Amino acid sequence: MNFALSDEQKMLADSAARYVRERCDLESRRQAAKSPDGFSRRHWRHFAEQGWLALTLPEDAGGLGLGLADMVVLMEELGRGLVAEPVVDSAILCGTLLAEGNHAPSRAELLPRVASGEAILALAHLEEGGRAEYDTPVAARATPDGDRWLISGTKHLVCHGPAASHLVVSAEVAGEMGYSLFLVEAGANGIARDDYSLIDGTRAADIHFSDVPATVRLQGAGGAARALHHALDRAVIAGAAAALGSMEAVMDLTADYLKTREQYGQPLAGFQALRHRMAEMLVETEQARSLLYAALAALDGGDGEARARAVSGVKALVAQAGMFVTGQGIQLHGGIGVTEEYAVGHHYKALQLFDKRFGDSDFHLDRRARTAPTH
Amino acid sequence: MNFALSDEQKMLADSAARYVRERCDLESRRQAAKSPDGFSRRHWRHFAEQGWLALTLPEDAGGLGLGLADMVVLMEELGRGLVAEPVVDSAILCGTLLAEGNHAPSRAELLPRVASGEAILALAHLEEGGRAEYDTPVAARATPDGDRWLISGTKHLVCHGPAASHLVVSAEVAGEMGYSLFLVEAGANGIARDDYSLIDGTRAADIHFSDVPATVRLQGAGGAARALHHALDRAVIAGAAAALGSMEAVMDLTADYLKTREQYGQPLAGFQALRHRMAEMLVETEQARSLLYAALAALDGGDGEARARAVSGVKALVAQAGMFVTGQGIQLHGGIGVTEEYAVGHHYKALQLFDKRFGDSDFHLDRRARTAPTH
Amino acid sequence: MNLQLSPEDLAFRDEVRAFLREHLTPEIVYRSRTEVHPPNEADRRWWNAVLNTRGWAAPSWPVQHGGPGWTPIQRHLFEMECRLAGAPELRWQGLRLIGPVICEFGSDAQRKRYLPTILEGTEQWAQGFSEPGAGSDLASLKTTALLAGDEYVVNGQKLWTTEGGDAELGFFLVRTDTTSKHGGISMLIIDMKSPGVTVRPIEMINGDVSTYEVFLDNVRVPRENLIGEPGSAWTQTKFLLANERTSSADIDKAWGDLRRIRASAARERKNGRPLLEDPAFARRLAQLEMEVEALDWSVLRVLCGAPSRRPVAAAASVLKIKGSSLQHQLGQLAVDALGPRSLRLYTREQAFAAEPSALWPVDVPGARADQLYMRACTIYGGAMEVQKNIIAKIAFGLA
Amino acid sequence: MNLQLSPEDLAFRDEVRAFLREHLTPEIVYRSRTEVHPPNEADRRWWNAVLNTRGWAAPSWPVQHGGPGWTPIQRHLFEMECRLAGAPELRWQGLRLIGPVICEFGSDAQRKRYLPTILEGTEQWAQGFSEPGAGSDLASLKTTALLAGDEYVVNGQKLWTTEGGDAELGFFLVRTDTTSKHGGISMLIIDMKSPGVTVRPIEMINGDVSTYEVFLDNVRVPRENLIGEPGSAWTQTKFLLANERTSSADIDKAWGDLRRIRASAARERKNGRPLLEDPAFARRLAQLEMEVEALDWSVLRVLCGAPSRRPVAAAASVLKIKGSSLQHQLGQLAVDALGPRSLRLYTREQAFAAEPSALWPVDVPGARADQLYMRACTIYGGAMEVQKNIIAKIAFGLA
Repeated sequence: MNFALSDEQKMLADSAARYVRERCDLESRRQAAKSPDGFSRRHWRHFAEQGWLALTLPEDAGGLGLGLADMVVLMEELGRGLVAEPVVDSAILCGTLLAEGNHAPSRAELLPRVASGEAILALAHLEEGGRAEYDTPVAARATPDGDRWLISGTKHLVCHGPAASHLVVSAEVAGEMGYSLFLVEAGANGIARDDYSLIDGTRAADIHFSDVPATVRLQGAGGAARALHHALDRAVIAGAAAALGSMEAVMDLTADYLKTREQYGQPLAGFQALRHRMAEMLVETEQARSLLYAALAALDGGDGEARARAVSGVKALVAQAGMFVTGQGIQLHGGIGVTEEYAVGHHYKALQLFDKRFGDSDFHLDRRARTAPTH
Repeated sequence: MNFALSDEQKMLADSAARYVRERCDLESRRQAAKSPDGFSRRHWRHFAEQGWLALTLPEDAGGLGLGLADMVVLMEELGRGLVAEPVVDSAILCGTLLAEGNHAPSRAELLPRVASGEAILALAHLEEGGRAEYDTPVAARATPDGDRWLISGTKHLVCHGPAASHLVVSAEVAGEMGYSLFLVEAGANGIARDDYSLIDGTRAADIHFSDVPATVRLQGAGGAARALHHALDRAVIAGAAAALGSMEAVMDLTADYLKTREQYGQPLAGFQALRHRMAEMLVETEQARSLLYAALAALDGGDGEARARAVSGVKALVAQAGMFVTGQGIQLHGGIGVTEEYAVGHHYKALQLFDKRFGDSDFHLDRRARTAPTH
Repeated sequence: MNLQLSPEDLAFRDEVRAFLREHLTPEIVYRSRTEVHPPNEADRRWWNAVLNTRGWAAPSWPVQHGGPGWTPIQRHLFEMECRLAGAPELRWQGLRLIGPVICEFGSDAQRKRYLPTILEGTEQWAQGFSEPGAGSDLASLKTTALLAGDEYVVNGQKLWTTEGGDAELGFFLVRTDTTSKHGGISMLIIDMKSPGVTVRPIEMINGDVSTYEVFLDNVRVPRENLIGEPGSAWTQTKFLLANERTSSADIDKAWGDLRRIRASAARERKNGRPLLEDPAFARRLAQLEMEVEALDWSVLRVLCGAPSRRPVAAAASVLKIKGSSLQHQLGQLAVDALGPRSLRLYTREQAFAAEPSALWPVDVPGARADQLYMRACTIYGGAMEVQKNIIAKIAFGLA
Repeated sequence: MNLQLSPEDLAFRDEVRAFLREHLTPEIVYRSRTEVHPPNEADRRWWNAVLNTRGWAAPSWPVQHGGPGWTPIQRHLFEMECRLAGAPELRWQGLRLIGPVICEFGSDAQRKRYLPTILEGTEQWAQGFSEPGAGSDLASLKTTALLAGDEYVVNGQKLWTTEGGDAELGFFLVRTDTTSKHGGISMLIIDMKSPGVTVRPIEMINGDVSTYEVFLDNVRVPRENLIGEPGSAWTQTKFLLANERTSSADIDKAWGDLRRIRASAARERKNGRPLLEDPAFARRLAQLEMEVEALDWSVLRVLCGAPSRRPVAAAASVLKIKGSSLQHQLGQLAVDALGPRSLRLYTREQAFAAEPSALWPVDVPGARADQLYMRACTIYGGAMEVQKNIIAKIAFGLA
């Protein structure tokens, strides 16, 4: 057992850390959040050039074929910089669905464009009444029409839907049990969007499909749910790594603040209650990091149940720990912590987002409780 | 609305406080816990002489006919002194059942003896598989036999069963829906006991009934559960008041300790983290006290649902707050807090007992959740 | 001991309820219930006028200055009924903070000049207490007001001036004597349109602007705008805080939040059943309701002057600590009940204008903005940590 | 990065499992699983001897002194398998505390005299560090050992000497130089049967005696019983603690507790179904299992020397804080699962002798005594508050 980063991982971490340090200042992050896409096209191009979007995509389709551990190393650094770009949604979540889908031509044609950042993929799956991507009801319908399908229905909270070039859409084909996953172009006829912003500036949309033609079925009813769960699990791990980056950033910011800011004639660091809070923040962060390692181990070696167990554990624990750490970061900063003008509040919102995407803590605790324990 | 104590309540509180201060030192409490009864007969006689056992019993049966608010005033002071005597079990819980029971002769004969402390009543109700007195399964059977019944079955965790002169026993009469409540003498033929100690020194017993004759049915199947719930609700309020006394005692002990004990060259009170803990303890204690007032108001004026709601709220909140306050009292005392030689650990155990008797917090939260909210 | 509301109080409550039923419109109630900060300005000005017509605008003022003469319990009942009915929350700065101070400490001229427009809601006030270097720690205030002839010349910078953007008047803590470290602090009324006053909006974590930075650059203020004697601001500030001893519990807001959360949870579905019936959610909600009810009774105890072994100022800090931590928990439970759709951020304008739909029901707009905004409530008005210091000191003598 | 156990480690674990299956009897396993403190003395002496026959009694010792030469991961696997299989917990004082110190710092004569009987389990040790005035704060130790000829004369009082009642030998921190405030502390081996040594049992919150007060009244100790140079105890103590960096996580106990809780909850019934299926209970259990698994990986990270931005000593305090607070939570969950029957207190003897019945199933005796006893775990070995001070200082430079 060995936790040390490989030389390649160290280089990856260093280059990401450098970019974040030099280019991802808060001001540019705030501007990106107010831009039409909700993220920075400049950063996005840089990510693509560095191969960060290609990282875990298969080598036979323009990817680098690296593993989840490498992705975790990258995502933690990006999380420190409050990454707003659709790395998780496009390259990991939908990238996995496309890479492991049953449609070779679209895989060969589109995946390299995902890796190059030219194409942006978004998942259109959640619907009214759904609280988690893992178990949302799917009322959307796909009607066979010659060698294609016509999709109708309304999808909810499609993250990065406004900027997406392609959508992965779930819909049920009449007579089949369970939904299939289709790939459609975002500009296809019959698509109408209501766009809005999420709390971190991410643009999302409700998307109405009205007989939208689809020629690519990535997964049929037999395998779609399993494939989607697998892709979601990977997205959870990536998001958890970014969340961990946020937690580390908040601890650094807060420790610095306590050392420099004075109150009642002494630095805030002179107050034991505040120092102890920092200690508690580290304790929770270390717990979160450890369970992320556990999940990497389970995804590497374990069976399906062990994987679900590990991923759900990470989802719940990182969200809880992260909301605690970033919330206390706000508290220790005092007033400036609750403004848009200071990074700590942005990290807090990033964690609130992580908590609610891909199933909340209650969902994942329940999912974990249904699995057999480790010992 | 007026929260001030009446002159009579002030006198009651003062005399109880004085007795606790002068006579209920920890050493005598520890000796009592190791005595065969698990409590002090000397204290018990004093309680009776002062009229404390008679407090809420009806005036027409040797009682003083006072209200729950008076009882709360008394119990808080007794709780400060770690009362081990069966005030709640005999005078309040079983006293209420007897006073409000349907059997006038036993009421007239026995209640004055409860008030004088000569008789000690215990509730024999919980059975195997039961987790709360409110909803335990009752497998015990009462078989009509002329003008009496023969009771058979096994009762679990009968608190003060070893010292009791009489037992209030639940048992189902064949052909009736639900249990009845019977009064039997503790020395009756067919009774066998397994005695043991609880964590605070209280003696309890598993009691096996084998065709034990009973001539007094306090409540029939139609009213027993309702009557018992009412009596349990009163016992919960009394226990909560004692718990509040424990919390106040622990705060006093701990504040004194922090002022006198030195570490790293300064009094413990010099450490902000410890001072803040004390503040948190007060916050939770005040919450508990407030909800106790709410329950007194509801029991005085509200309907059945409002009463259940209020009592269950008190049970859950006082237990939570009390375990926190007394647990932190231990922590702030350090090593001596976890010994039998110091009062704070005894208060902690009193709260653990309160938490588990008469239904735990989960039971009462569920019970409360089933009622309509106040606003 | 008598823990029931008196017949008079019950009749009073009925009277308030009838009044609220008569005057509030569904549109106004909708906007109030979004809980967006700050509330819609037109609504609150209108409601201020409506209440003033009835003599109810300033419950905490003495009768001779326009107060209704209510008991503390009646004030509490009034505020609770207003909140539950969805009445707009009036601006605090004039009616609840500076108004009572002017009643108590102001000159006759000040009372005549300022009190009527506060009652009518036609002049709005801003509070200038905190500074960049002095949040919870007022002793290190730096803003100076030095006498030059008949005017004070004010220089300095204030922070966290809530709703300072459209206020006509402000009350500021300033140092009129720079020789003393702890004394020399005075309360000064400043016309916000005076030359040298600059107001900078601060964008908050929820994307809205509710608080401002105020720069004071050689602002000339007439000497008669000082309240009371120079250097007496400490007394006035203590009075102001004591006057609002129970309001930091935010108890009426908490009850309103619980209603909204129950409505969300009754509609949301989990595992094919209403979320409200999910046993773990139900228990979490019951736990919070229980805590809110306890806090409510803590407020009543303070209002009724219930006996206590500890000073009432400790009770005020207890209310603040529990009230603000419950606000955190209620905010989180509200967004948890809504699930992922709580991630959508509505600006104030979007929330006020939102049309409820199946995807975006009526309880969604505002829930997240409120949750985020309320992260500030453990910081403003004396941070959590300061309140704990206070309790340890005055309740237990630990310092 | 490679997060899987190696084939060698897996084979090692199988070997340990086979050994445990072969040697443990149901009676011994029953007594171990009560979790009563301290464990049955006969059982642990027997088990010590069994392990020693195999060369496994002292996993943390160097090979040349009788250790098995395992990697840190193997030691961890061994301890986990022992706990899960219900092996008696060996006494720490000799095998895990003083043994390694004698190996590292002791003279050849000391090694020869003391190590064999520790390995065999035939001589038991007591630790004398804390004093009435010095719990977490060792700098204020008062016990003195002054040289008189070839003997030290020891005077003082020690507290919290765990299992000191039947120990043959003790290692004590004493002041051999009373002129220096921070230096001058030495580690001294004392024969517990020496004249002047008095041992007073301390009754703990669970009614059992597991720790003692030791009075040292002109106790004469041969000079050669000092370990290393006079005044070098600080180095030895640091070594002793670093050696046990991960053990305060109590991770093997935590996994064992979870098993016991699951068994209780599978039998107990709530609302007509197993408590284990009560959604709120299931979630609470899942939450704790998740925390325990995370802590387990935190232990693995330290054992494997995983890279970290912060000093490893901070990681040790993190393990201690989380491990001990989980012990509190596990203890409470265990008694909560049992409901009111957790109120019965079993003394050690009653617990060891209990005959399981329908009313009192096998998982009841010991659960409460353990829960109560473990309230001490956030206090001993450096209280929670001290650990937080350490973290703030060494992880963040805050002091």
